[in-house]
Amino acid sequence: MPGQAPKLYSIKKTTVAFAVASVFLLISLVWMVLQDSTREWKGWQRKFMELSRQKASAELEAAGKAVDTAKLAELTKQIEAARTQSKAHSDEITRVKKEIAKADVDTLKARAHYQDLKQFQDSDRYFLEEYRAHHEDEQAKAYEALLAHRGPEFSKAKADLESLEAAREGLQAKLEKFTGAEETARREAAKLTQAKTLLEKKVKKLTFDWMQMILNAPMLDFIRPSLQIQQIVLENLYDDYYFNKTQKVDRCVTCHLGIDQKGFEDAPQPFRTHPRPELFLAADSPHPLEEIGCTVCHGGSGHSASFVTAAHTPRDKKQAEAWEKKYHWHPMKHWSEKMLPLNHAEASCAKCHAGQAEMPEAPKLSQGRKLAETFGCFACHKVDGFERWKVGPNLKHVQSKLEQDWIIRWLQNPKEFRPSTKMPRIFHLRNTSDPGSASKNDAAIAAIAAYLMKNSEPIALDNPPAAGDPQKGEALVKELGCLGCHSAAGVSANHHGPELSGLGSKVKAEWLYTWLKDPKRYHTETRMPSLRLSDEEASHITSYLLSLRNEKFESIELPHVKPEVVEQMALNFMTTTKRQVEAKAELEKMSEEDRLEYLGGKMIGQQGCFGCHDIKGFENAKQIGTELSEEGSKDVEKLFFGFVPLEHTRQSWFFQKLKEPRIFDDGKELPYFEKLRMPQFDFTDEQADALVTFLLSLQKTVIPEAMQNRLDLREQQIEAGRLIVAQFHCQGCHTLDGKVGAVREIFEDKGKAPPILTGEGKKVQSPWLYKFLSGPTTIRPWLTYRMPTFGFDHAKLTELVQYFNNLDQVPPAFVHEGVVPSTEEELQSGGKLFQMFQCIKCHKSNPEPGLSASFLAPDLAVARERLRPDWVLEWLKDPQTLQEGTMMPTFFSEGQSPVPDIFEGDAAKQIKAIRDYLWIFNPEAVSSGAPSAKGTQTPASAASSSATA
Amino acid sequence: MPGQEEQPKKKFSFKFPEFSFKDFRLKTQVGKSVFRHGYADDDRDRALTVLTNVFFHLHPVKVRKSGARFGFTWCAGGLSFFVFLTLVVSGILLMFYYRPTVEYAYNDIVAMREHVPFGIMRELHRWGAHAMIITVWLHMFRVFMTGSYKPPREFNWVIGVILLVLTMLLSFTGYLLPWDQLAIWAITVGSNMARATPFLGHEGPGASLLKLGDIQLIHSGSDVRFALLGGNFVGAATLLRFYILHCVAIPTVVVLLMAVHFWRIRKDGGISAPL
Amino acid sequence: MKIQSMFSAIGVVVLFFAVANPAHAGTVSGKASFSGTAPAVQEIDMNADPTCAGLHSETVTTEDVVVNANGTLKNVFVYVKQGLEGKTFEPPATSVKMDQNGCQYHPHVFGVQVNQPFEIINSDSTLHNVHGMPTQSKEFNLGMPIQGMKLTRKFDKPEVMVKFKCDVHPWMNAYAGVLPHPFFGVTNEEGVFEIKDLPAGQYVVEAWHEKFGVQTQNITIDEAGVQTADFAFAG
Amino acid sequence: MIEAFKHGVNAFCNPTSIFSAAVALFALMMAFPAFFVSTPAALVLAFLTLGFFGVGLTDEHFRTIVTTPDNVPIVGMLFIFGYFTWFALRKAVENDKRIAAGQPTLEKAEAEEKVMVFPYLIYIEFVAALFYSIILVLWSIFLKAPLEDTANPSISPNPSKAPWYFLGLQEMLVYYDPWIAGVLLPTFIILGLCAIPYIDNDPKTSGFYSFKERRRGIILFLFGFWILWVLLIIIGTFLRGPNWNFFGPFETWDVHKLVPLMNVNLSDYVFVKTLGMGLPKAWYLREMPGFILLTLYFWLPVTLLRRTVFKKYYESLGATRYVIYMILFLTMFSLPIKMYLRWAFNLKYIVAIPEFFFNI
Repeated sequence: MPGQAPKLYSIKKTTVAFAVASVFLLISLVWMVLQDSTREWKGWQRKFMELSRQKASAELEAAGKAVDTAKLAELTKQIEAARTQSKAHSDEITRVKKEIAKADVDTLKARAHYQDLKQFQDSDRYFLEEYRAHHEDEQAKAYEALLAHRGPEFSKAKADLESLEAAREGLQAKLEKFTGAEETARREAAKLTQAKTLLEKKVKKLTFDWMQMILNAPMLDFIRPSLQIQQIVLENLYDDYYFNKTQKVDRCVTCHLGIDQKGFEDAPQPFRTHPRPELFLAADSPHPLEEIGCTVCHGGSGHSASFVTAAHTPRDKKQAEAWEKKYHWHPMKHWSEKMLPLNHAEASCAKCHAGQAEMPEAPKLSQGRKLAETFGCFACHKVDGFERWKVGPNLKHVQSKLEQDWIIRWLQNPKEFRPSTKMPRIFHLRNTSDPGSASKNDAAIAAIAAYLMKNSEPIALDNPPAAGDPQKGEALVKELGCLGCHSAAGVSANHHGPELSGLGSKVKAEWLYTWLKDPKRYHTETRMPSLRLSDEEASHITSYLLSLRNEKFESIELPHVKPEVVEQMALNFMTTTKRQVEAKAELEKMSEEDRLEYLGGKMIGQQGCFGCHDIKGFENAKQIGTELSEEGSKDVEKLFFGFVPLEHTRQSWFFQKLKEPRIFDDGKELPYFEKLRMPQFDFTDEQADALVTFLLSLQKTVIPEAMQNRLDLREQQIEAGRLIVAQFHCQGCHTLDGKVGAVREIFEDKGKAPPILTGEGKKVQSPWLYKFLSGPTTIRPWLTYRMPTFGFDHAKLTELVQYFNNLDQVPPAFVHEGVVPSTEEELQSGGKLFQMFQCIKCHKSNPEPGLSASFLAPDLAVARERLRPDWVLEWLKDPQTLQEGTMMPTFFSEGQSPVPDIFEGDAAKQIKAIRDYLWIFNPEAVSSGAPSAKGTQTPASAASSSATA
Repeated sequence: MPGQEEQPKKKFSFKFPEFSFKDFRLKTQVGKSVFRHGYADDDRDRALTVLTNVFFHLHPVKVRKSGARFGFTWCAGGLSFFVFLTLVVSGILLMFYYRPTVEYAYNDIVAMREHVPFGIMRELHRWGAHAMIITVWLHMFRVFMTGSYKPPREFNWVIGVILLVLTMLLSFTGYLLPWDQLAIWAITVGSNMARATPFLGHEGPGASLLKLGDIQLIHSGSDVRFALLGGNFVGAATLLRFYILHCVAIPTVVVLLMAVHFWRIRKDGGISAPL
Repeated sequence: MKIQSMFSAIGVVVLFFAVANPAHAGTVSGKASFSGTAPAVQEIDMNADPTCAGLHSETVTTEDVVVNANGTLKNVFVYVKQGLEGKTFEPPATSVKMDQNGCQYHPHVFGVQVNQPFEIINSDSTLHNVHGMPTQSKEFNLGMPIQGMKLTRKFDKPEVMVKFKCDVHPWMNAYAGVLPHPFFGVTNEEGVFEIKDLPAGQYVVEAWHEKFGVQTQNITIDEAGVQTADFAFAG
Repeated sequence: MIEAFKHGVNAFCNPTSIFSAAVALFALMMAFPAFFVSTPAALVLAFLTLGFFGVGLTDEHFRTIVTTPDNVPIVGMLFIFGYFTWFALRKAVENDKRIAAGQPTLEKAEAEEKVMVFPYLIYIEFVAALFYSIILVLWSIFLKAPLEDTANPSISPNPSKAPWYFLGLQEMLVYYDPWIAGVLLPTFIILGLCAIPYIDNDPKTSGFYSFKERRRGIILFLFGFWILWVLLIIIGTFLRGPNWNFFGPFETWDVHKLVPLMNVNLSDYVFVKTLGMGLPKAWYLREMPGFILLTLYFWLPVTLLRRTVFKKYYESLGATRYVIYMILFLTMFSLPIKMYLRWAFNLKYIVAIPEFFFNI
């Protein structure tokens, strides 16, 4: 036996190493399994289970109390009694039970026999048909015989079965007799405590006992885990993973378990119910949870199921700190499509509701859009779908409007002249206030002013005939409807047009007079309508407006412009296209003014003034700002944060850029012409916040056609109309489309306020509306406000008419609607009623001048051309409901007619008769036969009708 | 009553059948059919343990003392093989949940991070891969420092070098599978070098010489980079191609070469020792 | 036309003298004196509607400020503002009448109880429209073209001073005090008002005038006797 | 004080100084292995590296780079290889002492005796595997695998780096044209490695750690491994930031860092800078200086060394093997030379024929 082979090392020492290693490995493996299985969302689900258990047990208590113990006790007594009674018959009952058992066995056997026979029957019938089909007659006959033979046997078996079943039921009934009472009582009691038992079961299910513990243990949680991932797989919504579409799967409900359940409105987050479930998430709401999911609106990573990886975004710094403490939150570094902070969630509405300009359910987004339109963001920034009008005044004839000095003072700081102006400040801002830039600013302003003066054609101005009277002017401004757009004379109901203050130190009398008479002569596409002012009115208003002066602004002394600065700036522009030497030479040749004008032109091009103003030479210049069509999905890395300490999110960058655009130049070493050019709008925080929501809504995400909220033709026409209404600010005067006319609040007597246009589509005929809008005529003489002439072109007029008709779901009929009077007799009675109601007393067709206001009501001769026939019927019934505050009384209060003898007092017929009469009514015939003043003997039937309120 | 012969009542007693594993192993047919060696603590039995076991007989029965020292071999080769095995195991577990298409790849990895049971296999697989590269380099380092590449083991050294390269390729192809920014751009950078292969890369020197008449043979659609990526850029085809390379192609070659490698170690005289 | 106004005046006087001395109901009466210069009386120019002009021989004056011969103020509406909470009063079946006579509302200021029938009569031959503008309940505007036409309405919510106007004749206006209880009175030509059958208790009585605004006084009604509450209005 | 230290390190850490310092340290180590292998030297070295990392981790930027999950293996590799190189050299030095003293080497002493594989060898392997698994599992528990944004071919992160083990090649891309750095040199590395046993085939010196016996082989290998592979990986990971600019370990990676880049080709140097005449049109004329230099570089050392220093070696190797060895040797050393040419003279390409994508 060869000796023992030599040892390499002591096995014992290695065993120790082995022991240590295996213990450590065991510990680390167990630790690995535990760490892998303890997921954050499991913790939340257990908390939710506990929360719903507490809720259920609370309900249980309530249900317990709700059970009226008295009735329950009485029922239990009944059960007791029934049981004792049935005990008395116990032997009887056992006998019946035995019989039932036997009956069961018999029926079973009978049924089996019956079913066997049925099998034979069916197969015989099959073979019979087969053979007959194949014309093998003798086999067919054999099967026929078989069928015949088995027929009676089969029916007998069926009969036996049925009789046995019947017997069985009888016995059951007998048994029932004994236990019946007990049965019903017990069922009664059960119904009473049914709610309670259900809740008890529910509470039992929700308690996290040891059995649940095992079912959710790491290796066993595949059997029946109570903690598991919940997700919504969305059929036609996709995540855009850059050039490939992946199906959207939202796992948010794994932690947000109570999101679509009632009853968790005030539960702690993440279990709180979604606000306004009838609009979001409910099965019948427009955004059901199964079809919409969560991330399409809120953003974030739907596939992740933990607080940080789902890319939650806090609403503000305070919430960020709270989250850091509570959930160890930190911005999810590697997920670009982060969640929108809740105060900007409305931004996602634009994804599907693209076409709608106005979204009542998304007030902040709509406000953001409106601000972007009114402050002219689209002048510099191209945004698809938002090509709007030029917001600033036309400068093509500015020479005949303003002085050069005024323009210079204005450009220094527009808000000096008029604090409420929408014109942003362009020069002397944060990044151009160092001495070097300041002088360049002044040179630029002077240059721009020079350019504008030189490149604008003067237009013929007429002088006001007489020096107007400011008091009358002020009264006229208040009465004629200027307050519909402007805030003036101490009343600021509307801010659509500029505030009429300080005009004295801005414009000349001739210009203002001509402008008031016919604004279009000065600026063809101006939104300022003409109020068809008479010369006298115009001169009164001119004198009043010119009396308002802004001395402080006038006293600003003009900055001195050094010619060498102008020259150096002009050189800078010229060297972009020419070589240094050639540029210098050319500049030498130009005179001082030419250089200034040249610089002015270049500066206008550089600052993008042509975006808001029409300027000669810049008719089709390109917008200078970056395109914002997909700003909401822009990669955060592409936003230049510079040295400004901001958190790296889109919303914080947008907010800062809107509040203080030039801050991003801080700390940068830039020549004057490469500095940031976005002007300072001085938005309030609330305005900036709404604009940020609007910017975040400009997203690139593609929503499939099926999910889009496509507007049908009618809605599109309404949107087009709303655009015009917004552009011309009709809602400044009129109550329309859900918005109350802004000036109505000024009027103490609503009858004197501009008419309410809700329901105008049903009221007026389209051809008339078309003609009226293009050239308004007075309908309600007692109104001091005048419907201005906007000078709409054909396209806008048709859009407006369609807008009014569609608002009231009335098909736009561009054909005049006539009325077919049925009989001559109706016309006659219509005339008589017309006489009796003395309509002509107010509705004079040619009102004599000087009559007091109340006598002037709309001219009825126009009625048949203006009004829709069936609207008149509604109107005569009760005018107050259609036009609240109107002076037109109701003659048929509560549907009762004051004239009983015509059509037997049937109000509807009488109204129809009056309406038919109106359609053939001609004022001449009637005015001559006007009822004489003194007591014509109208039928003195004092109609007394009692009417209850 | 004393004196009466107490009939011992049949007392029912139950005794667990003794079971000794040793007897089971040595005596029963089942035991003997599985284990072909006994328990004896003697050299014969130790030899049989190695000889009769397909895994152990990777080693000879006896080995030179110097070769068995941890200080000499650092167990680097063995550990490389061991971590390769753990990678195969964790890799197969990952294959249960990972779908190599552009739509699902990323989401499946997120699912593993978020809720798939044993999602930690992904960590094990990734860190195992890095560990394997370090261990393989260490093994090469040890073999070089002990001069064990010298004849007769030179061919085995060549196989070792090839295995090293294949390990790096395995890691390279695996790097792309999570399909995130890190992956796609690491592979793009890596594969851009292939563009410049002499003659075979469309931006490599000599590519323009390979012409058939005026038809340029090597262009961006037919060069070695295109073959590697299955397209002009790292796309869905690349993901699938790398998945197959990573899970089937390269591991098979590696296993084959490992077999040769182990066999050559034995054939070239076991762990090297001074002459 | 004249007769009706006479009749109502007599009614008031009779009531005044019938010093019913029920066991525990007290009465409040008093004078609304007027000091200072009375504003010039404005004439109503009725020729905008020939029928109205025809009805009057001499010129008609507005009734908003009527200073009586004895320096007292007419058309002051006096009512119990506080002190009746919780008590409900059956609205009387008789209706309060408002006549449009001679293109003027008669009476100019009056009181009506909630849910008490309120009858509007048009004694003129011309068209009148009664444009009642309550803020608490629905605004109404009833056309009354036929002479002698009568319409009855009811107010369901109390409101002190509902303004009436006629859109056809802008000078016509009237004020109605709608109250949930019968304790109110209007000063007559002597500037005297009277509130009868007031149960004992603490009350706040308010006097309202179209132009000179509102004044209040606290009064306590003990067992019996007349409690006086005079108001002094300044021009 | 730490700021000063950091600025000092940042300043020191430009490519030239790091590379030269590393080569100098390497030369020292190779010259006096005995000293470096002793435990006090090892402790000092270990303490220095650990200290550097300890202080470094206090810096926010350095910490983010080092603790990025994928960079942890590199730091690990640094320590592992550092230890094992030290361990191997230590045994080599001990053996050298023994051979000098005529005693048998450590391995020789135990070479004759044989031990049973079971349990001895298998037990070691088993315990080693256990410890290895523990490391892997703990590593998986504490460090989560990275998962960045979904793949977006249109936004390339700056810097976008290859996996860490290829960073050496990516670093070479800075100095060489892609076809050399990406294809030629890697092939030469692989072929070179494969060729080692066929060049250094003296069986006598195998099976034991020794430094003196195989000085040239070990120095070449360690230089290739440590300086040209591990150091380049470390530079590629820690010191290369956006736009592949060079950043000190404590310098935050700023995308907008602008570093003037004035690399010039040899042909420009010769014709424009020195001779002042325009570049000749024909490429072969233009690149003549480059070709001359190259042939000289590959021809001169082969012939000169054959007759002088490597004379004995040449005889033992034989002509073909010697030439292969020299080609491999020269290509390997072309990298450091190319680096120094770039750093010293901003020399971009020695031969630049963009027409054929052929630049060296």
